[in-house]
This record gives sequence, C-alpha cells and structure tokens, in this order.
Amino acid sequence: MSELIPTIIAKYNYWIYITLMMIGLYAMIAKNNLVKKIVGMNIFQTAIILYYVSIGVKKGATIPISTGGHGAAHEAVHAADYLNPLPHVLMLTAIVVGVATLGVALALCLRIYSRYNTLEEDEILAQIRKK
Amino acid sequence: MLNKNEEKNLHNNQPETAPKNQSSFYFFPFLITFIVMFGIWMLLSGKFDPFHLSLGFISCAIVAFLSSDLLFPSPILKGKLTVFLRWLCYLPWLTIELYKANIHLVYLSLHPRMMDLIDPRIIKFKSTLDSELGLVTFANSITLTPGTITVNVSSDGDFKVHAIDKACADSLPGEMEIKIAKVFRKV
Amino acid sequence: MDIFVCILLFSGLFFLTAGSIGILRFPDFYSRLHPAGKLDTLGTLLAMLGLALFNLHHFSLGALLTSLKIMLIIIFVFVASPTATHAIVDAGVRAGLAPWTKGEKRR
Amino acid sequence: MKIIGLIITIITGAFLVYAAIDFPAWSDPNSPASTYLSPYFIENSMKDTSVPNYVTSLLADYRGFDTMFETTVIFTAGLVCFILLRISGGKEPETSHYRHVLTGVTVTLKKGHKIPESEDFERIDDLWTPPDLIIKTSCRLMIPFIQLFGLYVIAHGHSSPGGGFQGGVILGASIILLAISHDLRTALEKMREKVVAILCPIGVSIYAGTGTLCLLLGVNFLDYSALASVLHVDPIAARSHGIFMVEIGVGIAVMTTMIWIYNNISSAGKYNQGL
Amino acid sequence: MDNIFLYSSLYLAFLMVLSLYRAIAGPTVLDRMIGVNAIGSKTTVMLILIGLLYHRVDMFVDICLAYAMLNFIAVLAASRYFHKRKGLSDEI
Amino acid sequence: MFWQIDLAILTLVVVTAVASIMVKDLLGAAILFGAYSFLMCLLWSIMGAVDVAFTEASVGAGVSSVFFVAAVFRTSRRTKD
Amino acid sequence: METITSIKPLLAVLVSLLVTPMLVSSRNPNVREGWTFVAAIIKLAIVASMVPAILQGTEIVYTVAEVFPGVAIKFKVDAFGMLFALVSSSLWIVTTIYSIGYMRGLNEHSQTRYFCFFAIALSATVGVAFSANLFTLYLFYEMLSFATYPLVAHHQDREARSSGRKYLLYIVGASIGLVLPAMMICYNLTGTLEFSKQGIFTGTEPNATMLVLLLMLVLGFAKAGIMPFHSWLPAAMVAPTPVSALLHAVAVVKVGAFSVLRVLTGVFGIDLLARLNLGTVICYIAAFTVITASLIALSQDGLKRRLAFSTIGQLSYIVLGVALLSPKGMIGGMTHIAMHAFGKITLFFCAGAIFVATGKKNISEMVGIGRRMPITMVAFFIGSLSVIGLPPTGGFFSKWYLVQGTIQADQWPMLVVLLSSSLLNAAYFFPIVYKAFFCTPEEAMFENRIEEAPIWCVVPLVVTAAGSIALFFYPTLFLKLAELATR
Amino acid sequence: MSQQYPAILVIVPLLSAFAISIAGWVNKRLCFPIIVTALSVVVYASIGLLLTVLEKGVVIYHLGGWPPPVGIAYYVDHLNGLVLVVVASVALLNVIAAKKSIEQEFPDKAAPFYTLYILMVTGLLGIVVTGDAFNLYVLLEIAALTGYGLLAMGEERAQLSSLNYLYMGTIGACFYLLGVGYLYIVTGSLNMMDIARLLPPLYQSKAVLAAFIICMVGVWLKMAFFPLHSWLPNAYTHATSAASSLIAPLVTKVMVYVMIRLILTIFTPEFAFATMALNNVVVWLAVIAIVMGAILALAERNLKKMLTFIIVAEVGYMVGGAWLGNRAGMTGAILHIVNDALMTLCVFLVVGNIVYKVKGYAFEDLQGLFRKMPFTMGAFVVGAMSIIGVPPTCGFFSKWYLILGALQAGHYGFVAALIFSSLVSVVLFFRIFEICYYEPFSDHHGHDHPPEPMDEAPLLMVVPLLIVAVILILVGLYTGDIVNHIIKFAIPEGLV
Repeated sequence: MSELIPTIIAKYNYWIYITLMMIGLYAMIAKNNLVKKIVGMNIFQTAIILYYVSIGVKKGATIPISTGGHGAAHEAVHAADYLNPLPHVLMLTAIVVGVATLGVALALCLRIYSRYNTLEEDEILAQIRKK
Repeated sequence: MLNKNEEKNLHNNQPETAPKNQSSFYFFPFLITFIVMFGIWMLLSGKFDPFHLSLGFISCAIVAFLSSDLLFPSPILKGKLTVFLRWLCYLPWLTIELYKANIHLVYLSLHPRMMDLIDPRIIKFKSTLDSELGLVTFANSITLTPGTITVNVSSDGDFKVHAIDKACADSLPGEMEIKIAKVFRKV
Repeated sequence: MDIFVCILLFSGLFFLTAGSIGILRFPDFYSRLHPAGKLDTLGTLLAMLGLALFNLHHFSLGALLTSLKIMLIIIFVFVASPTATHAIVDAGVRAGLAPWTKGEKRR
Repeated sequence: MKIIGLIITIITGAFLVYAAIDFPAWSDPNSPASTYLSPYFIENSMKDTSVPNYVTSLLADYRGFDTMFETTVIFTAGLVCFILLRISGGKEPETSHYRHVLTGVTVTLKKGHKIPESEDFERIDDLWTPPDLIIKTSCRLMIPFIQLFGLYVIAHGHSSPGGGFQGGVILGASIILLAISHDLRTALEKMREKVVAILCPIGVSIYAGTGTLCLLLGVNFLDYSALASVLHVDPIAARSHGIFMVEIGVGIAVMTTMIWIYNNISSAGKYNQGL
Repeated sequence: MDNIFLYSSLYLAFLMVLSLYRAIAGPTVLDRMIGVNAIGSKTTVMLILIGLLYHRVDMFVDICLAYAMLNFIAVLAASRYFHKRKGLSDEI
Repeated sequence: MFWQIDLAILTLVVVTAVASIMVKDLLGAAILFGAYSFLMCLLWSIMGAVDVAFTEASVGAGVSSVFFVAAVFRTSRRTKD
Repeated sequence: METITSIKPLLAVLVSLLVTPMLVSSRNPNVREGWTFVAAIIKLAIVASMVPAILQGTEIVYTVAEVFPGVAIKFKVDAFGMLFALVSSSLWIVTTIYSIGYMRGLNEHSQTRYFCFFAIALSATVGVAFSANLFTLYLFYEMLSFATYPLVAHHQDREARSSGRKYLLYIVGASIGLVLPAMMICYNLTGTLEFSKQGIFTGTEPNATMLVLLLMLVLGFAKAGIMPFHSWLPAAMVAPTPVSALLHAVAVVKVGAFSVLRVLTGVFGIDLLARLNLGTVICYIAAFTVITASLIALSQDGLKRRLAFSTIGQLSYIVLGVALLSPKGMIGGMTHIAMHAFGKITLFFCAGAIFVATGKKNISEMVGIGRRMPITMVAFFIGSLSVIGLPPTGGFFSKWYLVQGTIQADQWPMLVVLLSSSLLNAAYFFPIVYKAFFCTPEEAMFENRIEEAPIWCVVPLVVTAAGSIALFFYPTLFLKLAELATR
Repeated sequence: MSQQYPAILVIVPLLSAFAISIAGWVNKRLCFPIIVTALSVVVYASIGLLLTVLEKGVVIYHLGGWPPPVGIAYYVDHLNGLVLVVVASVALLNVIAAKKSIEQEFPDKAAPFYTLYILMVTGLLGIVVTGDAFNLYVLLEIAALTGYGLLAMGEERAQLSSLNYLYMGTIGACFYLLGVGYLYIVTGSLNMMDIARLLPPLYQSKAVLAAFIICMVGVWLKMAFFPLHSWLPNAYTHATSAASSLIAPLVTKVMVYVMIRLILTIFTPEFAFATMALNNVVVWLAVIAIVMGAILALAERNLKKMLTFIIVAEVGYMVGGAWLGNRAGMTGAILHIVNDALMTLCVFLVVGNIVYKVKGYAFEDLQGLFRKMPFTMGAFVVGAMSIIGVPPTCGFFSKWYLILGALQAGHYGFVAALIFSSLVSVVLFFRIFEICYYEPFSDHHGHDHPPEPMDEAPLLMVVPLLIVAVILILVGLYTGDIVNHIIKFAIPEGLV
C-alpha cells in the first residue's frame, strides 16, 4: 500500500490517458449512433496524444522554444532546460491526422444519412435486411 | 421551413448593404485596410528586421486584397475616420457602464432570494439610429450593460431586448442611444 | 504595482466567480445568459488587464508588445463576447424557448 | 453489445495499466525519452537550422518527411470529402429561388426560367434565412484581422509557437466564419471551389517540390542545405528558409482543405446555402 | 507572485467545474452552449496565467488569441444551427 | 508543468469526455466535445507543449467542432444513446 | 544405369498441351480433329522414339526448374513409365477416331471443349508417366484431375453435375487431403522426393509413421479406385463413352494405379516394404477391393456401370501384383496396365457403339443384340476374354504372372482371391455375350438386321480387339519393359 | 540517380498525385497518362532497387540528409525490396486494367479517383520502404484514408461498410501508434534499427511486452486477422471494382509485411518467439481464421463476397506462417505475401471484368460466362487454381512452405487447417466453374438456349489480366529462385 500511492500519483497522467482511451473505446464499441462513435474515436485519439505529450514532460524545464531568439545561436544550450520537443512534433501529426479522419468520417455519415435517413446503426441494418 | 408570417417579416427587415460585387476592387479601401493591417502586424510581430517587415508587407497586401471589401463594404470613406475616433471616445463610458451593470448582476447572482428579485421580460422599442454600425454598436452595448440582452435587431432599428428586471427594461433606450447617435451622426 | 495587479486580477476572478454562480443559479436560459455574457466578459477583461500590467514589470519593447497583444485579446473579447451572447439568445428565440417569467419553477 | 464493449474495454484497460507500471515516472528528467534523442535536437537545432522553435525545426526539417505526408493526409481528407459528397453540377434543381434585395420578396421559378442579370436580385435557396445583422457586421469586421493573424502565425512559426498548420487553420477558419456569419454563397464568392481545389494540391506540391528541388540539386530529398546555392545564403540560413517555404506550402494546403471540407459537409455537396 | 498565479489558476479550474456543471446538466443544448462559452472565457485567462507561470507569456499570447477566436467561431457555428433549423421536434 | 493544475484539468477532461458520449443529443455531444478539446488544449499548454496546444486549439477544438455542427446540421440530432 | 539428358520427355508432355490453342481457335470441326490427330501421332512418335534407348536400359532425364531445395520439376523416362506412356499415347489415336464417330453420331454439344480437355488430360497422363519425383507426379496428377472434370460433367445436366462434383470431391479431396500432407511429411523427413529403387527413406523412421504414410499415399491416389475411395468411378460413367473408355479404363484410373506403384517402388522401395511387412497390408486392401467390386459388378444392370466395377476390381490386381513384392507379381501388375487397357477399352467402345446405334444402356435391354451388331459383340467377347484373362488374349499373360507372383511370394490366400475373382469376372461378362447371341427369337429385342454403329465407331473397337489378341502373340515389348522395371 | 531510388519511389507518385488532381480541373484526359507514367517509373525504380539490394545488400537512404536516429531513414533490404516490386507492379497492372471501368462507373470523378489511387500506392510503398516507426504510422494513415475514400465510392452499402472500416482502421492505427509510444518511452528512439539495438536489455520490461502486443493487435486489426476481421468482407464487397482490385491484393498483404517487419526487425525473433511464448495462441487463432474464413466463404452466394472471405483465410495463412517461429514458416509467409497479392489481383480483376460486362457478381449472374468471356474466365481458372494450391501455379508453393513450417514446428492443427481450406476452395471455385461453365439447366425449360456470342471485356482490361495469369504460373515455376536469392536473406540467420 505504501508503494502504491506514490505510484499512482507519479503516473497520474498515464492513468488518465488509459481512462480516456477506454472511454473512447467503449463509445466506439457500444454506442449505436454513428456520430457518437466518431466522438468516441476522437476521444480515443486525443487520449493517445495525451500519452505522448506526457512523455515529453520534464521537471523543471520550459517550453521548447529557445529563449535566446534568432540571434543567439552560439550560446550553450542545456538540454535539461527544455521540454522534449519530439513528442510534440509527433502529436502535431497525430492531431492533423485526427481531424482528417474526422472529416472523412463525417462525410461518410452524411452520405449514409442521405441514403437511410437515420444515423442509428441498428435501424440502418434493419433497413438493409428488409431489402 | 419558415412560418409564413414570420418569413415576410424577416424579409422586410433586411439590411441593404449585403456585400455584393466582390469582384470590384477599390483602391482607397484597399490602402486603408493595408495601413491598418500593417499597424496590427507590427504589434503582433514585434520584429522589425527587413525580412519580417517584408513578410508583413506581403501578408497585409494579401489580407487587404482579400478582405478590404469586408471592412469597407462601400467605397465612400468620407467621415469614417471621425466616426472611428468618436467611437473610441465612447468606449471608456461604455466600460464604466459595463462595470456598473455588472455590480448589479453580481448582486443578483449572489443574492440568496434571487428568484424573487428578477422578473425577466422581453421588450420592444424602436431606435432612431440609422447607420448599420450604429445599430450594431448599440445592440452590443445593450448586451453588455444593465441586465439586458439584445435578442433581435432589424435594419430599420426595431429592437427586441430581453431584460432581467423591470428597472433594467425601463432604462432603455435612454442615454446610451443618444451617445451612440452622437458618435454616428453624419459629419 | 504588484498590489494593483493583484487587485485587478482578484476583482476579475470575483466577477468570474459571480458569473459562474449566476450561470448555475438563474432560472432559465435567457436569464443565465446575463451573467454568462456580461460577468465573464468583465471578469476576463479585468484579469487580463492585470496580467498585462504585470507583464510590464521588466519593461522592454518585447514586454510592451506582449502587453499590447493581451490588450488585443481584450478588444477581441470585448467585440466577440456580446456577439456570441447575442447569437446564443437569438438561437434560443428561434428554437422557440419561452422566457421564464416570475413565479415559474426553475428550469 | 454494451456488455461486450465493457468487457473488452476493461480487459484492455487492465492490460494497459499493468504495462504502465513499468514506465518511468511522469516528468522524470532522466527518462530515456528525455535523455536519448531529444537533447540532440535541443542542442543542435539552433546550430543546424537557426530556428529557435525546436518544434518547428524538428517538424519541418529533421522530421520534415513526416510532415510532408501529414500535409498529404490533410489533402487526402479534403479530396475524400469532395469525392464522397460533391454532387457534380449539370443537374439544375426543379425550382430556383430569387430574392429581391430591396423589398425582400422571394420569387420562385420553375426549371429553365431565369431572371435577367441584375443588381436587385440575389439567388437564394429554399432553406434560406436572412443573416443576422449583429453577427454579420461584427464578423465582417473581425475577419480581416483573423486572416492577418493567421498569416502572422505562419510567418512567425520560427520563433514562436505556430506555423503552417495553425496559421492555415486560422486562415481557413476566417473563411468558414464568413460562411457562417453570411452564407456559403458569399464565402464561395471569396474562395471559389476551383480555386480551393487547385490551391490545395499546389500547397502540398510546394512542400514536395522544395524537397524535390533539393534532390535535383544533388543531395538527398528534403535536405534544404542544397538551397544555399539557389538563395545565395549559407547552408544554415538555407535550412531556415527551406523550412519557411515548406511552412507556406503547408499553410496553403491546410487552409484550402479546411474550407473544402467545410463547404462540402455544411452543404452536403450541393454548395448552396450552408450552415 | 508565481504562487498567486498558481492558485488563481487552480481557482479558475474550480470555476470551470461550476460552468461545466451547466454544460453537462443542460437542460437544453443552449444551456450547454452557455456553459462551454463560459469555460472558454475562463480558459483564455488561464492560458495567460500559465504563460506567466512559465515566464514565457509572449509565447502563450498567440495561443490565447487563437483560442478566443476559435471558441467564438465554434459557438457561433453551434448557434447558427438554430438559425436554420428551428427547434425541430426533438430536445433542444 | 504544474502538477496541481494538471491534475485538476485532467479530472475535468475525464468528466467532459464521459459527458460528451453520454449526452442524448448529437448537437450537445458536439458542443461538449468542443469543450473537451478546449480543455485538452489547456492541458497541453500546462504541460508546456505550446505547439500542440496551438494546433489543438485551432484544429481539434475550433474546426473540428464546426465540422461536427455542420454534419449534425446536415443530418439529424436524434440519437438513442 | 546410364542416363541421357534429353528434352524429349518434356516435348512429349507438351505436345498435346500446345495443341489446345489450335483446337480452340479452329472453327471447322474437321480442322480441329485434324489437329488432334496430328498431336496424337506426334506424341506417339516422340514416345516411341525413346523406346529403343529404354530397352537398352538407359534412362532419359530432363529437369525443368528447381522449385524447392532438392525438389525439381523433373522428368525421367524409365521402363515402367515408358510402358504406361506407350499404352496411353497409342490408345489416344484410336480413341480420337472413336470420339469423332461417337460425338458426331450423337451430335453432342461443346465438342471443342471436349477435344481440348481430352488433349490436356493426355498431357497430364504422359506427364505422370514420365515424372521423376513425387512432386512432379503430384503436379500432373492434379492437372489430370482438373482437366477431366469438364469431361465427366460434359452433359451438363443434373446427373452429370452431381457426378462431376462427386468425382472432384473424391479425387481432389483425397489428393489434397492425403497425398499432399504425406508428401510434405516425406519431404520433411528425408529432404528429397526423388524416386529411386531403394526408396527415399533411411529405414530408421518409426514403423507407425511409415504405415500411416503408406496408407495416406496409397489411398490418397484415389484414381486407383481402391476401396473405400472407389465410388467416384461408377458415378463418372455419365461421361461420354470415349471419355469412359480412354480415361476411366486407361488414362485416369491407370494413372492412379501407376502412382500407387510408383509410390510403392520408388518412394518406399520394395526392400523396405518387405522388411517392414507393409506389403501385406496393401495386399489385403487390394484383395478386398477385388472381390467386393466383382461381386457388386454382378448385380449391376447398366452396362457401363458393370464395366466400371469391373475396372475397380482389375485396378486392384495391379496394386495387388506389386504389393506381393515378388518379381513375377510385379511384372504381372505392370503388364496388366497394358493388357487390361486394351481389353477394357474395347469393352467400353462396344458399350458406346451400342449406345450410338440403339440408344440402349442397360444389359437387360440388350438381349439379342449380337444379331444386330455382330462385329461389336464379337469385339466385346474378345475384350471380356482379355479382362477375364483367358487365352488367346493379352490378359492371359498378366494374370499368369500374377498367379506366379502369389506363388513366389507365398501368398496363397491371394491366389485364391485371384482365381475366384477370375471366375466372378467370367460370371458377369459371359451372360452378356451369351444373351447377345444365343437367345430365342421371342426374347430378342432387336430385329434380325445388321445395323452397326457408324464406321468411325466400329473401326477403333475392331482395332483394339485385334490389339488384345495381338498382345497374346507378341507380348514381348511390354514384358520386356516390365522386366526392366522390376530389375 | 540510382542512389535516389528510395526517394523516387515515393516522390514520383506523390507529385503525380497532385499533378493529376490539378489536371482534373484543367483537362481530364491528362490524368491517365500521368498515372501510368508515374507508376511505370515506380515499377522501374523498385526493380532497380531490388537489383541493387541483391547486388550490394541493404540500401539506406537518409531523408533530409540527417543520419538515422535523428532524421528519418529508409531501409531497403531483401524483404521489402521484394514487397516493393509486388506493390508497384500490382498497382500498375491494376490501373491499366481498371481504366475502362473507372470511366464507366464515375465518368466525372475520374481525376479524384486517380489521385486517391496513386496516393494510396504512395502510402503503401512508403509503409514498405520506411525505416522509421512513426513515419510508418503517417503513411499508414494515408493508405487508410485513401482506402476509405476509394471503398466508399461504391454502391449503396459501401459507405456504411467503409465507415465501419474507418472505425476499425482508426483503432488499429491508434493501437500501433500507442505501441510505438510505448517503445519510445522506454528507448527514446523512433528508428526501427535503433530501437532494435536498444531493446535487448529491456526485454523483461512490461512496457516492451505491452508495446509488442499492442502493435500486433493494431496491425491485426488493419489486416483483418480473425477475431478482428468483421469489417473486411462488406467493405471490399461493396466497393467499386477498380478500388477493390487495388485494395484487396495490397492492403492486407502490406500489413502482413508490417507485422513481419515488427517481428523480424524491431523486436527480433528471439523476443517475439522465445520471450513471449505466444506462438501457440496466435497460430491457433490463425487456424480458426482459416477455418472460419473458409466456412463463411462457403455460405456466400456472391462471388465478390466469397473472395473477401477467402482473403480472411489467406490472412490466417500468413499470420500463422509467420508465427510458426521457424524459417520455413516465415519463408512461406513472405512468399505468400507475394503470391497472394498476385492471385487476389487476378481474381479481383476478373470480378472487375465481369462487373464491367455483366453488371453483377451474384452467382446467378455468372451463367454461361465461359462462353461469353473465355479469356477472362481462363485467367480466373488460373487464379482459382492458385488459391486452391494446384502445383504449377504459385499458390501451391507458398502453401508448401507453410505446411513444411508447420510440420517442423509440430503444429498439426495448422496443417489440417491449410488442407481443409484448400479443399473448401476446391468446392468454392468448382461451384462457380459449374455455374459459369455450363449454360443454364436445360432440363426444366426443354428448349435449348442459343449459345451466347462471345462478348469479352475490352482489350485494355483483358491483357493485364492475362499477364497476371501468366505471372502466377511463372512465379510458381521460379519459386526456387525467389526463395534462394531473396527470401533466404530476408530472414535473419537466427531463425532456424
């Protein structure tokens, strides 16, 4: 028990990312509405982004932009002073991919709606089966 | 979609200066937009080396080219500057009004028997303002000040306002309209 | 200076608090918009003003510009907030929401 | 389904929790992620590319290849929305509506008839509602500033947060705001469909083209230092400029894609009255 | 001063909880919009506070501005929904 | 990185996420999802990931919510869950 | 043993395959059948040209491509393969003539398809005959299975389709389900699949494995018709008679028997089988098949069905002969491939000719047919003599050797089986012939007027009947080949 | 120029995609020449790369001039050299064959279609060639997004199935991303080789274990491995023929490649097979996949859907083969990537031709096709034989290696499953042959149908198809060379 609490606190971000991810996953599996699933999908993606960003955090470091500005190229830079920029870069990509997926998914929803006039998966399937 | 009566009503309320003729290009609006934009650019950028300035130049030109007709829907610029200056002078007064109104609202919010104090209602009145910007300023000012929110404005100056209690409702149009009318009066 | 900043900041926070409480307590959608539209605007305004002032502590051109940028945000909020409030209330009217009148139950 | 979902979720979650026990503690400065590769970027970014924002240099140079594909992903999304939703022209609707601007009278015409070109009438759709005066006016005043801000963000990606993506999105959002506050037709007059559709690939091509230019100049793909000979600057500055060119390409692509997707979704491909 | 900012931020987070209650509880969509809008205005302040905490406020101002703009656009878009689709039959 | 704020916002984020998938109205879900994204943006700026925060503010929160609303506008708000 | 590398085996295989485009593209039936003839004759010529070399004891080898380490698509012509190839390619010519008569006589549809797949089937048959390893054999075996499917289901009606399905199910099911894994296991155990006299196994493998492998391989080549994998053959009799004749008396079923023999001699090796006493197992399975099939044949009324069950029984002779593991028995088994082929093809030709001329399929409807079609029925008589194994037909020699083999191997029960089955053979063939010729005029179902089938049908059956008799007097070629193979 | 091949491989299709997109607004007739030229260049470059690899060994290309752990690098070794050639040539052959049907099905959206098509090819090529774990994710998303678009362009149900694919695909990609994140948190690197170098001391870490499992689950989702396969059949069935004949041969195969790359390169076989000890579970899953795929295919009365279930079974082959944990099985899996891509292409092109002419692919639409479209159906027979696994065609040889691997691993269940699925394929395909071979039953109607005249698909569609059919046999005959000269070197020495 005495070890458990520090573990929980030291990795709070990781627990939350798992929670969020599971919320998203649950929504994607269990929800019946297509748009709801998309919401779940986005939560799922953001959870992963949260995870990555949490990797990049460093105690006592500042944001990954040089304080020196353009001119001060040759001052010594201490890596420990700055946050790890790599996960940030990766996550920029992930966010953009997320919005791209979102756009495509919504476009598909629109097409489906115009065809079946509903967004509930079971109703759509019932319509398909009837044919 | 629309209720028939309402549709007619709404249609009659139309402002006349919907941005049209996007293709036409006027030089003076362009220039003024450009200058305003460049000012903002310098503020935002904070870098005054040639590289960034030239970037700013290009950016401002792009924005001015794209959107000068949004900032200045009509090419007639006479008196706009005066109006703008007067509008700036109006702002401090508005801030004070805002402050006063908020004190009242805080009182309402935090009062334990708030439900008894308030008496919401929707009132209608007609404003004498005729310029579009004037109407919008007035509407936004109403929204920001004592217990009132503009629900709807027509281009003729018909206001529909939601007021939180009777006192607030009674204070309209009041002093504010006069002040704004002063700002937007013809030069 | 710090005290002045603190006063501004805290009064801003105070208005924001009142706004939040107001949003919770007012009985219907229209009346809730009052605290949301006004108190939040003012609260933001004051708090930001304080922060902009604080930023001028170590005065330099950069700091001044930053403070001016914060002022820019203030102006933006000043224009955008009533517009957003209006948009929401307009939506309520179009949605056909009847305003609460005295004596009704809280909605 | 709900129970199955719950079970799957719980199992997965438990597994992930189990795995997370072995992680280095959060915000530990000595974790491998913070000590292995990232110091290189932090310490050498200025030397290699003279870009103070490490994220930007990493994004557009060290891992520029990723970013190129990221932009392509955006472009793809736009294209997919287009291909899925856009109802291609040629089919005239049964009835068309025109509104007399001064009186607000709506004229409905059967197929085939047309109103002579004039200032007084504007084409509207059956879902038409008048734009709100306050929203319209305040947005009209805001849009140029938003656009300027977007351009500023693109231009200053080197030294402050932001860059092509963010600026591009803000630029796109300004046009979307125009469409929201006025209507889609107005926005389309600003940014025609064809312009959007052509600018978008051009934006990505600027990125890929910069890389190809480097390749043609005899070094590896996306190695901006080759641009030194073209721009007459030293290789480090050339990298900085290369990054800048790339950011512009990204900005254009992202802006147009956002507009493209919005146009298609909000009008369901009909390009009439939008949201 | 940092401590003041830190606790102010925490306080703002607490205020967000209050606004979030409105956003979650409803009862109408419009109430949710009010709640979200209120969260947005608090967030702008908080972003600046964080910038000050990092001592890099110049970097955060841009985000703050963009945030304010896009929050505005999002709220506007949501309210425009009712502009075109009046009420409809389902819950509002 | 300020763990106190981080903690508070993380909790809020979870609440918002749950709310946005539980709410029985798609427009409400879209709005709450917007709030979720904005909170995420805040979270990232707290963690010092300014560029990610910027991108999330513009892409994730702003444009995504607009897309959502547009899609809901073109389809239906009705949902059974 | 000397080996020669020559492309001839490949050519012999490819000839009929390459002619198919010509068949498909030719619009005129005469041209088409002309091509078939040309191919058949070239094929026979190529095969025959290799005979002298084989008779001198050399082997002809050709490797096409190595597909796995140690496994190649490779041809090897040895005496046994040559025997089989010779029989099938020479009978192809005869069958082609017969096909023309039969198909045109009945005005059948889709004749182009028929001739095409016939040609492909022949390619595959020769390929099996010449294959140098189990893999190549399997390849051509599968090819044959698929190529004969359209022939079996040629009539396209319900019955033909269901028979076709049954055919595929048995043949392909057994080959993929049993042969393929068995082959893989062999390869996994030994690393090679090459046929060789002493077998590919080292002999150290566990007995149970060997037994399972043996059963998988022997039963897996279901074309050999060993029970319980036999029932496709009667079903396949819905095919046009030339198909039944060549394929189900010569090519296909003999391919099965040939493959089994190859497996027994080339993969396991006689010595190993003898040492492990596995031959007896096969013997008993084959003997069971022989007796059962003959008994079933007795009760069949459909002429072709009776012939089919007869074939099942006769095929097991071949397997039985080799499984005796005695040299004489092996010679008997191998020559039986040729002898039975000539005999049985004659019988099928006759059945077809009867069908073409009268439309009758059942034995009970053939009373007195000898008066109407004397030539056909005489040929039928000769054919049945050959199958029973009575002189003066070639069948006598193979049976003679088989009997000697049983004695040599000390397998007395098998001798009994052989003799009793010969009796049964006689019992199901002679009544037909007897009823055809010797019946009272009241019983006769046909008018007393000679009306043979078309000349194209009659000539082949006369030729093959004559061949059967000729083999009694000149059996040396086949005997020599069989002796070479057992050496 | 030859040292730039890895870049050209991706850049040329990418740039041509934009060119096509623009050309679509200017002059539509330019699109097809551009795409064919670009893909030809790609094929040329990929073959050149493979030859270079065969000659000199692994080719490493530093993008942006940054050396590997810092920047992104491309690694081309024997494994992906082979897959590259397959991907490129399948794409080229398919686009030529699909031109007519694209023009028929969506005349006004041909240009965006071509753009998506070539972007997808770019994504797939990139996935195959990249040496960076995160770069792979981005490319995965490109391939996936284009895939959603292409698949959704089909008939009515296509959108729903495509949306389901999108959900599953996103989860899969996210899992993969998460796995990469787990690797990153323990190693701090993203480069595959670098990770492989850093990992061995960490093999006991739970995070690495989780990373492996999560990556695998993600990739399995993407490739429709058995319990996660539900999206595939509908998505592929309802798509247009031009799209499905690109996606069906390539996507699942490329994902199998990714899996093999993960096993062989990032987490070395020692970890995957020895430390994890999951072999048996996965192979049994593969067995179930094969059996279920076969059984579900039996239940279908629709050619295209049946083929999709066969794909599910084939995925089982490859996954099972790779997880047998020995050299023969791995060889079989890699060989099957090549073979399955080709044979799936073959049968899907046939479906495309049938749809072009007959406008349907339910079983009842297929009657009398052999007479009507002899060349198409001839190629179909070859493709079917290959799927069944009849010797001269290539399908047999990969099956051979798979069975051999299973025997060596002592996994008889897998052998049985392979045999079973072959038998089921026989039933499946001969059922179809029966229908299209014979004219309709004449015993009900009494009157004879006049034989339908030959009505073959256009030459542009038939010629690529026949080429594929010939390639199927050629690859079969030259399997020995492929295995001995390429695949042998693709598998690390450690795997016996």
